[in-house]
This record gives sequence, structure tokens and C-alpha cells, in this order.
Amino acid sequence: MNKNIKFIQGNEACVEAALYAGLDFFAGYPITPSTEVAEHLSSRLPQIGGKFIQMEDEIASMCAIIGASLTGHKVMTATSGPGFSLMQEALGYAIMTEIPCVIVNVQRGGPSTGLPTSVGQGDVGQALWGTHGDHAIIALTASNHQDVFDITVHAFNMAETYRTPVVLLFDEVVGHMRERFFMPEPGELPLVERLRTSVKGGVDYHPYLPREDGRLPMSDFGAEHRYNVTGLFHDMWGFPSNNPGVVHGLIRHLMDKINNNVHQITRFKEYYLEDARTVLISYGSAARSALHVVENRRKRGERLGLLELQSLWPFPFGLVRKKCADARYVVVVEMNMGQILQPVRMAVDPPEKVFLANRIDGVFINPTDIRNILRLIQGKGM
Amino acid sequence: MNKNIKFIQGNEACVEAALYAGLDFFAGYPITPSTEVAEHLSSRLPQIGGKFIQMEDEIASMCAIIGASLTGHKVMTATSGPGFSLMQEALGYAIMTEIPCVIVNVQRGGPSTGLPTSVGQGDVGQALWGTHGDHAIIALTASNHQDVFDITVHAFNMAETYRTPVVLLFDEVVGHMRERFFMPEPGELPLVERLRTSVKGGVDYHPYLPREDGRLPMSDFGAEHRYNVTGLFHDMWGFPSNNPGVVHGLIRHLMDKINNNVHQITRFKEYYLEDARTVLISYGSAARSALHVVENRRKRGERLGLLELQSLWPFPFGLVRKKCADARYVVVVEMNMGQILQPVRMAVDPPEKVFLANRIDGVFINPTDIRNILRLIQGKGM
Amino acid sequence: MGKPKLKEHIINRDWCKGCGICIHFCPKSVLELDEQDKAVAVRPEDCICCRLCELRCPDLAIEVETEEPKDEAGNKEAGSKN
Amino acid sequence: MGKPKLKEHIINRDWCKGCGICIHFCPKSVLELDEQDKAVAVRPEDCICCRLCELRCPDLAIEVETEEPKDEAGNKEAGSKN
Amino acid sequence: MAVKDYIRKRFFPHMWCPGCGHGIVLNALLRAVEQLGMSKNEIVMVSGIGCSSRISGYVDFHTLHTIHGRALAFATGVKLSRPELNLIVPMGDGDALSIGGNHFIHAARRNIDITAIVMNNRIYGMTGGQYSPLSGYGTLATTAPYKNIDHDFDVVDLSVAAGASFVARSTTYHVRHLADIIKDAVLHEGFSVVEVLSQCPTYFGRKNKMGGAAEMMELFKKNTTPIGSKAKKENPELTERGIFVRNEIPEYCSEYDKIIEKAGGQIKERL
Amino acid sequence: MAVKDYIRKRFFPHMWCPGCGHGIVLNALLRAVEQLGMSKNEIVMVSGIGCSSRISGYVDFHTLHTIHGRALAFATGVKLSRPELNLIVPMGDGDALSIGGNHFIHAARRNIDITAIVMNNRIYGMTGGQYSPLSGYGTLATTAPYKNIDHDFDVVDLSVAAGASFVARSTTYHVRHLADIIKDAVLHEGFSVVEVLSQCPTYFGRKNKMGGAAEMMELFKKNTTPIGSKAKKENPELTERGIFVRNEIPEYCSEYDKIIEKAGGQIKERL
Amino acid sequence: MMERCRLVFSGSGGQGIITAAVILAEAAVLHENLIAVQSQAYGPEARGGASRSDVIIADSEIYFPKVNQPNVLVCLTQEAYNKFYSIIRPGGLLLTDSRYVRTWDKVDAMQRELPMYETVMEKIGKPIVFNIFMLGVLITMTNLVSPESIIKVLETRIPPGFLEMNKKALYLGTELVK
Amino acid sequence: MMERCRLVFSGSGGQGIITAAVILAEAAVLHENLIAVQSQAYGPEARGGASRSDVIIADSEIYFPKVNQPNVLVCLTQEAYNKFYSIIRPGGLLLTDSRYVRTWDKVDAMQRELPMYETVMEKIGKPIVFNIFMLGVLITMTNLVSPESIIKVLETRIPPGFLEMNKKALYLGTELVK
Ligand SMILES: Cc1ncc(C[n+]2csc(CCOP(=O)(O)OP(=O)(O)O)c2C)c(N)n1
Ligand SMILES: Cc1ncc(C[n+]2csc(CCOP(=O)(O)OP(=O)(O)O)c2C)c(N)n1
Ligand code: SF4
Ligand code: SF4
Ligand code: SF4
Ligand code: SF4
Ligand code: SF4
Ligand code: SF4
Ligand SMILES: [Mg+2]
Ligand SMILES: [Mg+2]
Repeated sequence: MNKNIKFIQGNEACVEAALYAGLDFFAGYPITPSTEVAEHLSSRLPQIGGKFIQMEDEIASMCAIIGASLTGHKVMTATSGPGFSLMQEALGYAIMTEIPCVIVNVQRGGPSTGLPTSVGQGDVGQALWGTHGDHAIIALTASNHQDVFDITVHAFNMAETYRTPVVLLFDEVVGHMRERFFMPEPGELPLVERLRTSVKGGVDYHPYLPREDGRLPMSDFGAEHRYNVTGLFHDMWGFPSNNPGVVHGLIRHLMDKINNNVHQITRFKEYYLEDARTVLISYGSAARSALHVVENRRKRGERLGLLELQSLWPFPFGLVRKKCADARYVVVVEMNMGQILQPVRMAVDPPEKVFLANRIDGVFINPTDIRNILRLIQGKGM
Repeated sequence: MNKNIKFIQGNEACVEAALYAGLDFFAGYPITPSTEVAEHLSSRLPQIGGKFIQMEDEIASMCAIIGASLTGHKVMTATSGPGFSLMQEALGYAIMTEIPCVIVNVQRGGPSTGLPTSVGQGDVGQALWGTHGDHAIIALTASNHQDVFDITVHAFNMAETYRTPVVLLFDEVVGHMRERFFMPEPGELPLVERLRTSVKGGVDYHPYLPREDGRLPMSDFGAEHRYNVTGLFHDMWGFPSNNPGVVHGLIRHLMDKINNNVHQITRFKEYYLEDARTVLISYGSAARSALHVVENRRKRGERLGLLELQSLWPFPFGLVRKKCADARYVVVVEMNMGQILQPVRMAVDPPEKVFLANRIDGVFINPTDIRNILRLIQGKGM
Repeated sequence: MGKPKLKEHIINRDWCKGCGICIHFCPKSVLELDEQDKAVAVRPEDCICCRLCELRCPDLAIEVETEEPKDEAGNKEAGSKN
Repeated sequence: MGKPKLKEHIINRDWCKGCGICIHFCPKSVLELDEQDKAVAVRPEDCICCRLCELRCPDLAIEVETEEPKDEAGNKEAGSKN
Repeated sequence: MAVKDYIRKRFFPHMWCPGCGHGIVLNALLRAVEQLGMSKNEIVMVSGIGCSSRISGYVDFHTLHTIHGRALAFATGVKLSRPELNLIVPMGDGDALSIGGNHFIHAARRNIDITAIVMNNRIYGMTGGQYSPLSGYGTLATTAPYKNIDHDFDVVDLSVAAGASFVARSTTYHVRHLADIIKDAVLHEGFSVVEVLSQCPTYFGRKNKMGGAAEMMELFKKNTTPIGSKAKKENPELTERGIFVRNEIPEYCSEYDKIIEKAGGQIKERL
Repeated sequence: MAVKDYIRKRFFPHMWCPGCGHGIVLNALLRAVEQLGMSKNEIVMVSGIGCSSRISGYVDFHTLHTIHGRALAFATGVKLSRPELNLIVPMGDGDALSIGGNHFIHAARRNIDITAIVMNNRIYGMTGGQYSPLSGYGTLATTAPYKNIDHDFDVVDLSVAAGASFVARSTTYHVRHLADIIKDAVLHEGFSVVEVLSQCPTYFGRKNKMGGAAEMMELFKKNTTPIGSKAKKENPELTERGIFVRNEIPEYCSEYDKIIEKAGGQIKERL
Repeated sequence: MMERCRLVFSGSGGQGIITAAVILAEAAVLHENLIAVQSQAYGPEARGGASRSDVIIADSEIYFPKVNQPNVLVCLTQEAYNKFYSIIRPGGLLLTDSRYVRTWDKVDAMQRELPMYETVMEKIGKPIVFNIFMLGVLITMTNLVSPESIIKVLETRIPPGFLEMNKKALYLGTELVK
Repeated sequence: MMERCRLVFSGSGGQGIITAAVILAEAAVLHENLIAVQSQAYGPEARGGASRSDVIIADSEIYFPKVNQPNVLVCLTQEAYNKFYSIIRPGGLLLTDSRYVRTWDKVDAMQRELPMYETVMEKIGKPIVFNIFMLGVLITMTNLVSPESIIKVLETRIPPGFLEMNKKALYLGTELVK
């Protein structure tokens, strides 16, 4: 037996990936269906000298990981819809202050308390727009445990590269399901470490001045540079400023560092797209059903393909446009009312060729649900 | 002197409108630039036998008004960005449980703490997407005190009509500025009162069963019908259900009751649109600068017009499409990175004719800012 | 007022989850679980109608019916602390 | 240790906001506000170097310089409660 | 009215595990309400999220099942807007004192007339056994695999310090006492807290090897004693039960009526 | 190091109003730190939002100016992730005990080694004079035009009940006492609370006709007395100042080190 | 073996249904070089009502992880049986415990009502190993994995003191249907 | 009167700058049938630093409510003067108090340095009416509204006990420049 084979839940794959990426501080508050992330970490983190703390709520959890990131640690929290809503204010603070951190949202069904133990993908729009004010964010997802691992490592890498919070949008099915998974060896996946300033103590250090390559070297709290961190608009030393030029510059910087690097951030998988006349676009656990359909139809010779998005924000408009250029029909497969359908429609020309195969009732989307939509389109002459 | 003339702040106009509409319960937590709403109500509400309470935070404020709405009162809270972020979980609860209430967000500058005393319009996207899970919302705005009054009354009317929270997206300039305003007489503006069930005590009452006209009659807590209210998916009696049909039906109902009634909800103003070759689209205080430019250019004979949106969500796609059909250029004027630009681009054909004149540095957008964009477009051959 | 006299233990078998609380705490060992894990009164004659089984059942599955009007007894009992 | 002897009141006029706290609480009425609402030592000779003005100034605008090495005096004073 | 007339029978058997103490709290609460002779229409039950909070679905009052930790904030809105209603707010220990701790101390501070019943099973039952702020040092939980290092609140001390005017404690073992205390709490004008030691055999009991529900209730019997008893003096480790505080201080809604008077407003008709 | 070496001079004069007590707290804090001979690199100051919270901008430590009410949650992350740092968290009364009340009681409960300084001016200064949970019954505020009906917390009682292991109170009048107490608090291992009665002449003073800054400080002199003094016995209305509680209980970060040991992990090198 | 086997285990919370499902799937993956996916219904429903766990075992990638129509359906309570019996795939295997379940409908499947609980109580006396006994029965009837593979998994999951009892239960299970 | 007059009042927190601006604009709206808009800088900045209030008075609708280049600029502290003097509209009126402000640059405007504070202290002795005195000066120099209109506003805003003193300050102000 290969010692690296494991049979675990997606939530545990996420935990192992985070540890692989260097996580050593986690603060969280239990909520279905993310709780196993906290549970595993409460036992795993002290084993490597890391810290786990269960805070009084999700707000405090988000705040605590920001604090811990500032001392130079890789940090994470995990939650689900209601907790994610509560984190929005502090998430905006992390965006504004450019603190690397990873927020796992294992999505459940519906708005409000909804269907706590069922699957859903309804928090996609919120991941981008949930906090107040202009901002940009990175949101990633995956459909199987191997990818959960890879994309979690990617999340930590992106958080460090862009000094920004990264949202991992998993869902109940991926989080709870158990399946086979191969644990990568150390070194197998590239890791981005915290970029620390090379400026010596006593020399003026600018925590908020991007280098030429756009990255902003940090200095740990407790180390030789003392600086200020604030959610107010601030200058390159981190001190409050309401100078219009500074304000404008900061907002643009926060958005551009993400949106202008969509190529570096984007992750996707494709199946049979070369000659596909119908392209399914899906993500997260929904992509499993989509792939099921694609594999079956390909066996029958139908020219179906799948574009599986693993990064949702910044939305890869260019990628989607290109991959759908030759398709006659595009079908977005997701478990919400069309939250990714909308940007896909903006990307694809003409938008009229884009359809939605969705499910919003807490039941995992079925190959049959997708087949029904395909039949409907076929009725239109596929 | 006309006794109905007043010279007051926009925040006070909002207060007077709310009282005119029947507000008698307010819970809030101070935050710049919305605080005057609370301050005025703390003195005005007890004068009419209503209740004002300053809660421990914004979360509690949002929860308290939901509780008070259930006893049959018209309710409101007021906040700004950071507080609005905190309210998202409870706002989602109000959407799910279909509780009429009004949330005033007097927008300030930036994400996070940002620029607390400056103007901004950065919470437009959040108003729609801020809470987790699929849902729909009504968000309204206004650019002057007379309109603040009218639209606040409209907000209460919409909240009662659709049994839903309504967000009033004002901004620092409209909130703090003082200007002339005529207080309408009682009866001058139509009011929608709480629709109470006509079902007699002892007879089965369905708090979540829409009538034929789509409205859902309520029964006050304390009155003869006892029912259940929950943020879980629920059946027509309000009891939890995870029956996929019930779940699907509820989500659709929550979205359709808003999105299918966009015509009833939409409010807008238009200036010189008949023959406009360039259409400015704006809202909130930004529309004042836009109107300034339009009036000036018209005097010079230029065919400029303004579409001022007073309802942002549900977005009036049809209206915007129609009003821009004959325009050569469309310029969206807003104080954010283009949050309304996006739906306008989705509405207008071709999207390439839509431009953005914006300002994001906490400085109120100037006629000059708009003129600069117009010049840029003209360079392209206007 | 005299001792209440037992009429019957009304046990709702649909509601009883067989937790054993009533059985464990019955001062007179009147109750037992049957082979389907439901409470049954096996020694009703020993019952002193203290109602503790009824009051402690988390599932509202057991009622001790006595010959006196129940309400009065209930009220009386409630006054004494335990 | 003998009584500390005053060298000078160093008052930062840019920082002083004229709140009057130092003046109000000076045990010897050494200080006053000038016509620009800044604190000045008008009777330095009366100063007993208690440093209360320095310690109570919300704007860190006043310093009482004495002849002794300041540090020691500061440490000493700090020990006694008021 | 019979006890069973206060419940929504169609939802029984309820969702709680066999032996769950929350059912006993429901049982005692119903008896308290019945003995007070209250009508179902004058009671509003507001709850948050948790196993405990599901209690609101089972009682035939006006019921408001809200979000995690916020029940008292909702209840404050209900009560202040219609003070003639009786507000009962059952809460889990996590719901009341972890995420909901702030609303708890503020409701106490305002002394608003609400009865809060803390169904303290020392664990997050609903989410499967994580430690709560009441688990206590040295206990085991799914998030405390090496034993908990968090100290616990003393609900009574905290309630008193925050300003609650009625504070009491009982257990699911002491059911008659519990019903009596709930009656007193409901009758009290002002914010009242009743902490009930309740068992979660499924998680707290199993994790901490305490046996089944009955064994856990035996521990309540063994480890508690009436306030100021001799036993307490001999063994300070014992937890006291009874009424700790019962003060007459002005209640929030009545105070607000005075504001309306001062402002020249009309106090709206009560039902 | 001289007191002035601990500040960021370029931002002076600071933004506080003339006579604002927060400046005196800053003054006393700097003297405490100087007398302790601490190096600037070993101190992290974390604050929330409010006039008081602006203090972090003026001191030359590692400074983290966060969001309203959450400073202690951020500070918990900083401290637990790097326990060798000294955490000082100055907070407004609203920041600490209104929106931030929950984090306050939980930090106290965990007994994590953080020094919380509550700069209590009984008002929301930053937003222009609304009542806070410490304003007290009968005071005036912009949101209490008919006088406040909210009772106030006793910060000391609440801190003690929540589990803080060091709890003290002083005022801006008693500056030497204040500096001494801050020193003790910083040295204490565990969660320490220092409540400082501070004046906001601009809002609280003006609204409540208390005169200027100096007059308000006179009131602190007149209305307070050392703990257990004779004066207190004669006049129970007086507010006590001094150290109320100073307990040696296991501190959170050290407790966590034990968990790491149990789990077989390596405690990471301290700086 | 079959190309793809879909199983549904159902019963009540305390019966160890989910553990059994996980052990089976893990044995397949770690010790039989197969591919398997296991999922389950969570939450409050699982408390009072019937709990359910789905397993798919196959020799090729499994994308859709849920079971709509099981080849194998195990029902250990009446409630579970009532709720799930109808989803059995025509020709599948429906395994019930004769103490807990009274089958009341004929379905187009092989129905096996076995005295599993009774046998466990009689031979071992501990209800806690009921689920492992059931696994023994199941793998023998379906040939999905070998008892040795199950035992390897048990060795990593069961505290040493209880291992022997579990092994015994497993073998007794295999014997019941041999 | 002028079609549109844009004013900026500046000074420090306690000087009543904003109240003066509001009173002026309110008088124009309520008692002179004009249109007016008033706005101001809020927040922490207003605490330490210079505070500012903008007023536009006009006889037609005012859309853009801010003042970029004032026709009339009032500076009551040196800091305010330093910060704002340069925005004055060419040919406009720049009014300063001679006690607080030393003008140090010549601008293309009518500069009037008046001993307003001094006069108030001398004639009334209460700094609290400094702002109303300044209003008296201003309306006399600009003819924007009549003193009577200001007084009508004062009557609704000033507690009866202080009304006379305010009226007196206003008239003294009008006299300073008559
Ligand atoms: C905002 C939010 N965070 C977390 C949860 C998940 N959650 C539901 S109940 C609960 C705790 C339950 O514990 P307790 O309040 O003690 O009640 P019990 O179940 O033990 O009766 C948690 C953390 C949630 N529903 N909402
Ligand atoms: C979430 C949120 N709500 C409200 C505010 C507005 N706000 C800023 S400071 C403050 C209170 C200030 O009072 P206090 O904490 O007592 O500090 P002080 O200014 O009196 O020193 C408030 C309500 C905010 N910034 N964020
Ligand atoms: S206490 Fe109730 S549920 Fe438990 S065994 Fe007895 S009757 Fe059944
Ligand atoms: S009433 Fe008392 S004696 Fe009778 S069965 Fe119940 S507990 Fe036993
Ligand atoms: S206390 Fe300080 S700021 Fe106040 S007057 Fe004296 S020196 Fe000036
Ligand atoms: S040191 Fe003491 S005596 Fe001297 S000026 Fe200051 S307060 Fe007055
Ligand atoms: S998990 Fe615990 S608290 Fe929840 S129902 Fe079961 S026994 Fe009760
Ligand atoms: S408003 Fe009050 S608390 Fe804020 S700086 Fe001014 S005096 Fe200090
Ligand atoms: Mg609990
Ligand atoms: Mg304060």
C-alpha cells in the first residue's frame, strides 16, 4: 500500500494542504459543513507547534487570523454562509490592509440558515461583493480532493504573492465526501513564502510601497521595523491619509494588483474542449456531475466538453471567451440561481448562446438535471 | 413663510419621511455619516409614542427591528459601510423570513474604515450581494432632499408591499448637506399599510402563502394567530422543511416577487432624454453633478440628457435599454469603480458605447470630472 | 388531601426514545424498557404516583394518570422543591 | 535627595492647545494662558517642580526641566501615589 | 389548559437525541407556563440556533427561530415594541455566551423584561461536540482533543455583574425546582436568567465518559447543592442552585414610557 | 529612553480636542512604559475605532488600528501567535463594552496576557456624543435628549466576573497612580483591565453641563476614593480606585504550550 | 467483480452505519486498489430520524458521488426501510435486520432479512459491533472486498482493546451467509 | 442681488463657523425666498484642524452643492487662512479677523481684515457671539440677506435668554462696516 494514499474527507484534504503550505495559525468557530476543518486542525496544529484557537464567533476568528498573520504566520479560518456574512467587515479590513490570509467557505444551501446540512453554491457573488466599498478579491474552488489540495496550496501562494485574503469556496459535497487522495511529497508543489523586507532596521521601511514587480515585502510585528496598520486610507508607511491622490492610488492598487494579474491567478481544467460544440462550464462539486455527463456523451460520440473553473474571482473573462468561441451552446452548471452565469454571459459572444443548468433545492445536481437542459437546447436544434 | 418649507439635512429629510410613512420603531448604532438619522429619531419618535433604542451594535440593531416588525410596526435602522457589513447575516434572515423593514445606508468613502467623513457610493454591489445564498433585494436612492423624502416613503411602501427589507442607499453628501425642502401634507403621498390577514382566529392561517396578487398577509405577534418564523427553509406555515419542492419554491418566490415586479418598484427621473445623443446615467448625489453638466450643456445647445436612477436593485434593464437605444454615447456617473456601469453595460447594446465618469478619492465628483470624460469621448468623434 | 391513586401509566410509544431516565429514577422501580426499547410499567402496583417519571421524560412520552383530578395534584406537587 | 531645582519650563507652543489643565492644577499658580491661549510660566520662581503640569498635560506640551538628572527624579516621583 | 395543549404535537417525536436534557427543560417550561395559567397568545418565544434553540418549534406560542447568538436582540425588538407580551428566550450555552455573549450582557444591563433560559450542556450539540465557553477546563471535545484549556464563565456571576435583576440556577435532575424557578423568572419584571444544567449524552457525555443521560443527571444531583447550604461550606467545589439575585430595579420598557411622557407623546394602547 | 522617544512626533499636535482626557492617558502610558524600561520593538499596540483608539497612531510601537470593537480579537491573534510580545490594547468605552463587549469578556475568560486600558469618557466621542453603555442613568447625550434610561456596566465588576486576573481603576486626575497601575497591569501575566475615567469635555462635559476639562477632572478627584477607604464607607456613592483583583491563574499562551507538548509538537523558538 | 457497485447504508444514529460505510470504502481504496467514494446525510435530521450513507466502489474514476439507485441497500431500522426501500435498483440486494425491520412490500430485488442483531447479541453480547458484523455479512454476499482488507482498516481505527471483538464480529458475519 | 453667491466659512471647531453658515443659508431659504445649500467638513479632522462650511445662495436650483472657488471666503484662524486663501475666486471677498489671522500673501481679491473678535470682546465681552457678529459684517458687505431675516432664524434657534445678546452682536457687526 502506497503510504501516500489516503481516504479522507475534502475538509481534511484542505487541512492537509494548508499544513503542507505552511499554515501554523488557525482561528475559527464551528459551523456545518465546515466544522471538520477546525476539528482536524485542533489536533494537527499543535503537533507541528502551530496554534489552534476556537474564538467566540466568526468575527473574532477573522480578526484573530489577521493579527497572527502580522506576526509572520500563515493563517486560515473556515466557515460557511452565516459565518462568512459575519466576517465581511473584517475581510474588508484584511483587503484594505493587505494582510495575507485564507478564508475557507464550505458552502451550504440557501440564504440565511437555509439548509445547513445540504449542498449549495450560493455564496459566489458574495465572495466578490460581500464587504462594503470598492475592492477586489481572489476566490478559488475545486471539485475533488486532489484538486482541493492543490488549490488550497495555490490559495496560500496567492495570498502571499498578492498580500491579500483569498477565499476558498468549497461546498458541502466536496467537504464531507470521502474519496481517494494521494498526499504530495514535500517539495512536489511549489510554495510561496512570506516575502520579508530586506530593508535593515533603522532604515526607512515602507510597508505599503509596492516593489517594481508589484509585491509588497512585509516586516513581522515584533521584528525591527515598527509601522502602522489601519483600515483608514493610508500612505506608504501605513499612516492615515485623506489626500485624494493617496486615496485614489490605494484603491486602484488594491484592485489592479488582483485584476491585472488574472492570468497568474486563474486555474482551470478542461475536458474535450478542442472540438466541443457544446461547452459545459462548471466548478466545485457541480463539475463532477458535469464531467459525468461529458464522459458519457463522449462515449456516444457527442461533441460535448467541459471547462472547469477553479478560480472564480477575478473572473477569467478572456479564458472563457476563448474557450467558448467556437461552441454553439454553452451551459453553465452550478447550484445557485446563476451567479457565474452572469459573468459568463458577459464574456461569451453572443450571450444568447449561454444556458443555465442549475439546482437550488439542496439536492446535489444530478447528471439528469444537466441532461434535461441539453435536451431542451437540442429541441432548439442542436 | 410657508410653514412647510424647511431647511434641513438629508438625514433629517429621511427621518421626517419615515415618520410620515408610519415608522414607529427604530434601533440603531451610531456611525458617520448616518448618525443624524438616529439622533433625530431619538427625539422625534417618543413624541409620537414610538420607540427608539440604541443597541449594542449594528447586528443587534438589525435583529431588533426585525423583532419589532413582527409585532406589527413599521421599522427602520440606519448605518454606513462597516455597520452595513455587520448587518448582512440578519439582513439575509429578514429576506428569508419576509419581514418588512427599511435599512438606511448613508454611504461613506472606501472599503473598511476608509474615509469615514467623505462621500462614496461603493456599497451598491454589496446591497445586492452582501448576504450569503441566493436572494433578491430592493435598493433605492435619491439625490436631493425632496426626493430623499419621496423615496423613503416609497421604501416603506415597497417593504410592506413585498414583505421584504428595502435598502436606502444614500451618501454623505445627500445626508449631511442642508437644502430647502417642502414637507408634504398628510395624504399627499400614498402610503401602503401593513396587510393583515383577514383569516379569523382558530382558522388555519398561512403566513407564507402568497395571495393571488402575490402579497402575503401578516398577523402580528401577540394577535390571534400563532405561527413560526425561521431562517431555515420553511413551508407555508413557517415550519422548517427540507423537502426539495418546498425549498425550490421558496427560493423562486423570494427572487420572483422582486425581480418580476421591477416595473412596480422602479423609480427614475429623466432630463432631456427625448433627443439626447449622449445620455448620462447617474444616481444619488453624483446625479447632482451630472445634472449640473447637462443643464449647462443644454444651454449651449448640446444634446445631452440625464437618466437619474432612483432604484438600483432590481436593476431596471428594460428601462435603461430603452432610454439608451438612440444614444450614441452613454456615460455612467458614479462615485465608485463602476458598480452600476456593469449592469448598464449588460443592458445597453452595444456595451462598447458605455463609458464611466467616476471618482473614488473621497472628493465629491465635480462637473469637471464629467466634462473631462465627455471631452475624451468627443476626441473619439462625438 | 390523601395519596393520589394510580389509574394508568400512559406511555406514548411513538414518542418514547428509550433513554431510560424514567426507569433509572423511579423510586419504586415500576418501569422497564421492553425489547423494543420503549418504557413500560412492569410493576404498576408499586407506583406511588410521584410523577417524577412524567416530569423528567425528555420526550413528554409518559403520563401518570391518577384518580384525583390531575390539575390539583400537579399544582400541589409543584410547590415542593426537590 | 534634596528638592529638585527648576531649570526651565519647556512649553511646546505648537502642541499646546490652551486647555488650561496645567494652570488649573498647578499647586503654586505658576502658569497662565497668554493672549494666544498658550500656557506660559509667569511665576517660575514659585515652581516646586512637582511635575504635575507635565504629567497632566494631554498634549505632551509641557516639560519641567530641573537641575538634577531628570530620570531619577521621574522614577522617584512615580513611586508615590497621589 | 393541559400541558400537551401548549405543544405542537404534529412535530413529535422531537428531533433531540434519546435522553437529551433539552427535552426535560421543555417539559419543565411547559409545566411552569401551565401552572401560571398563561394563554398561548401572550407568550412569544424567541430562540437562536442550536439543538436547544429548536425548542421554539415545539411550543404553540408565537415563535421566532432566529440566527445563532442573536435571540436576545430580536427579543428586545419584540418586547420594546409590544411590552405587554411575555418574552421567553431559551438559549444554548454557545448561543447565549459564545457568539451571543454581548447581547446577553446588554439585555441584562438594560434590565428589559425578558426571561432567558440558558440550557447549559457545556458543548455545541448541534454542530457535533466542539467546546463551548461553558465546557470548563480539562474537558474533552472534538476541538479540544488534548483537553480544553479555556476557563469557563460562571453564568450566574456574569449575569449578576452585567445587571440582570433575577438570576437563578437549576438542573434537569431537579425538575420541580426547575419549573418553580422558571415560574418565578417569568413573573419577575426585568431581565431574568435561569441557567439549567442540561445533559448532552451524545457529545459531552460520550466524549467525557460520563455514561448515559441518567448517569449525567446523577452527577447534577451529586455535584450541586442549594445556595448557602452546609454542604457547600464543607465542599466549595459544589455548584449552588436556587435564586441568587432578585432585585426590583426599573424595567426598560416602563422607563421608556416615561421618555414618551416627557416628550409629550401618547403611550400606545396596550392590547 | 526619554518619554518623547516613544512617540511619533511628526503627528503632533495630535487630533484630540483641547483638554481631552485621552491625551493624559497617553501621557501616563508613556511614562509607565518608560519606567518599565521596555523597548519599543517588544510592544504591540492594538486599538479599535474611536477617539481613544487613535492613540495607536501616536506611539512608536508596532501599531494595529483595527475596526470598531474588535481590537481584543486581533490582539488575541497577535499574542497567541507570538507570545513573547507585550500587547497593550487601549479602548474607548463604546469600543470595549458596547460593540466590543463580547470580545472583552472572552479575552478575560481565557486570561490571555493582554493589557486592556478602557479609556472611559462615558460617551461616543468620535461620532459626536451618543450615549454609551457607560454613560449612566440620567445623563444627556445626542441620542438621549430626554435623559438616558440605560443602566451602565460596572467595568470592574464585569471584568472580574468574566475572569480577568488583574482589574484596576484610576482617573486622569490621578496621573501618577494611573501610570503605576498601568505598569502593574503590563507586568501582570494574564488578562489585565485598567479602567481610566477620562474626560470628553467636547461632548460629555458640554452636554451634561460639567464645565471644561479641568472641572471634569475635579469631579474625578471629588467622586473617587481609594478602595476600601473610610470615605467610601461614609459615602457609598463614591467610586473606588485602585487594584481590585490580582490573581495568579494559568495564562492562555502558556497553557497552549502544554497542549503542544502533549501533542508532541515543538514549541517554536521565541525571539 | 462488478464494474461499479452503489451501496446505501441506512439506520439510526447510534448503529454505526456511517462507520461501517467508511470502513468498507476505505478498505476498497487502501487495500484493494479500487476507487471509492463515501458520503452521508448530516445534521439534525440524522439525530432523530433515519441516517444514511452512500458508497460507490468502482474500478474507474467516480465523478457523480451520490447514489440514486443502489445495487445494495442495507436498512437497519424500520424507519430507514420505509424511507428508502423504494430506491433499490431492480435486481439489487436489499439487506435488513430481522429484529428491527418488518419488510412490508415486495420489491424487484433480492430481499434478505437476517437475524444479524440477534446473532451479535447471542454470540458476542455487545451491540457495539453490530455494524461490523453486518459488514461481514455484506462483503460475503457481494464479494466487494476481502475480510482481510476490512481487518487492516480496523487495525488503524479501533483501539487495541476492542480489536479482537471486532474481528470476531466480522468473521461471524461472514459465516452467517456462507 | 447676485445670481449665485458661493461662500466658504473657515475657522476652528469652537468658533461657531458652521452655525453661522447654517443660519445664513436658512435665512435665505426661509425668509428671502432664495435657494441655498449648505455643507461642511465633518469628522476627526474637524476636531484638531481647520473646519470649513460651504454655502451657495442663488435664485435658481443648485445642483452641484460644493464650492470650488468662493466669491466670499471667511477665515477666522491662521490655519484656516493658510489652508484656504488660495481658493478665492478672482475678484472675490476675503474676510479675516485681525486678531487671529495675519494675511501673508496678496491674492486677487478684496481682502478685508477686521477687528471682529476685538470688537465683540470690547462691546459685549462674550466670545460666544463672535460668529453672529461676523454674520452681521458679512451680510452688510454682501447684501445677501437682510438682518431681519437673520434675526427671524435666531429667534427659532437661540434660547430666549441669549437672544438679545445675539441680536446686539449682529447689529454691531452690521455697523462695523457701514
Ligand atoms: C453565525 C453562525 N455560526 C455558527 C453556526 C453553527 N452553529 C449552529 S448551533 C451552534 C452551537 C450550538 O451550541 P449551543 O448553543 O450550546 O446549543 P446546543 O446545540 O448545545 O443546544 C453553532 C456553532 C451558525 N448556525 N451560525
Ligand atoms: C462597525 C462600526 N460601527 C460604528 C462605527 C462608528 N464609530 C466610530 S467610533 C464609535 C464610538 C466611539 O466611542 P468610544 O469607543 O467610547 O471612543 P471615544 O471616541 O469616546 O474615545 C463609533 C460608534 C464604526 N466605525 N464601525
Ligand atoms: S424517560 Fe421518556 S423517553 Fe425516556 S424511556 Fe422513559 S418514557 Fe421513554
Ligand atoms: S410516578 Fe413515581 S413511582 Fe410511579 S412510575 Fe413514575 S416515577 Fe415511578
Ligand atoms: S495642559 Fe498642556 S495643552 Fe493644556 S494648557 Fe497646559 S500646556 Fe497647554
Ligand atoms: S511643576 Fe508643579 S509647581 Fe511647577 S509649574 Fe508644574 S505644576 Fe506648577
Ligand atoms: S446532540 Fe446533544 S444537545 Fe443535541 S439533541 Fe443530541 S443530546 Fe441533545
Ligand atoms: S470628542 Fe471628546 S473624546 Fe474625542 S477628542 Fe474631543 S474631547 Fe476627546
Ligand atoms: Mg450547548
Ligand atoms: Mg468613549
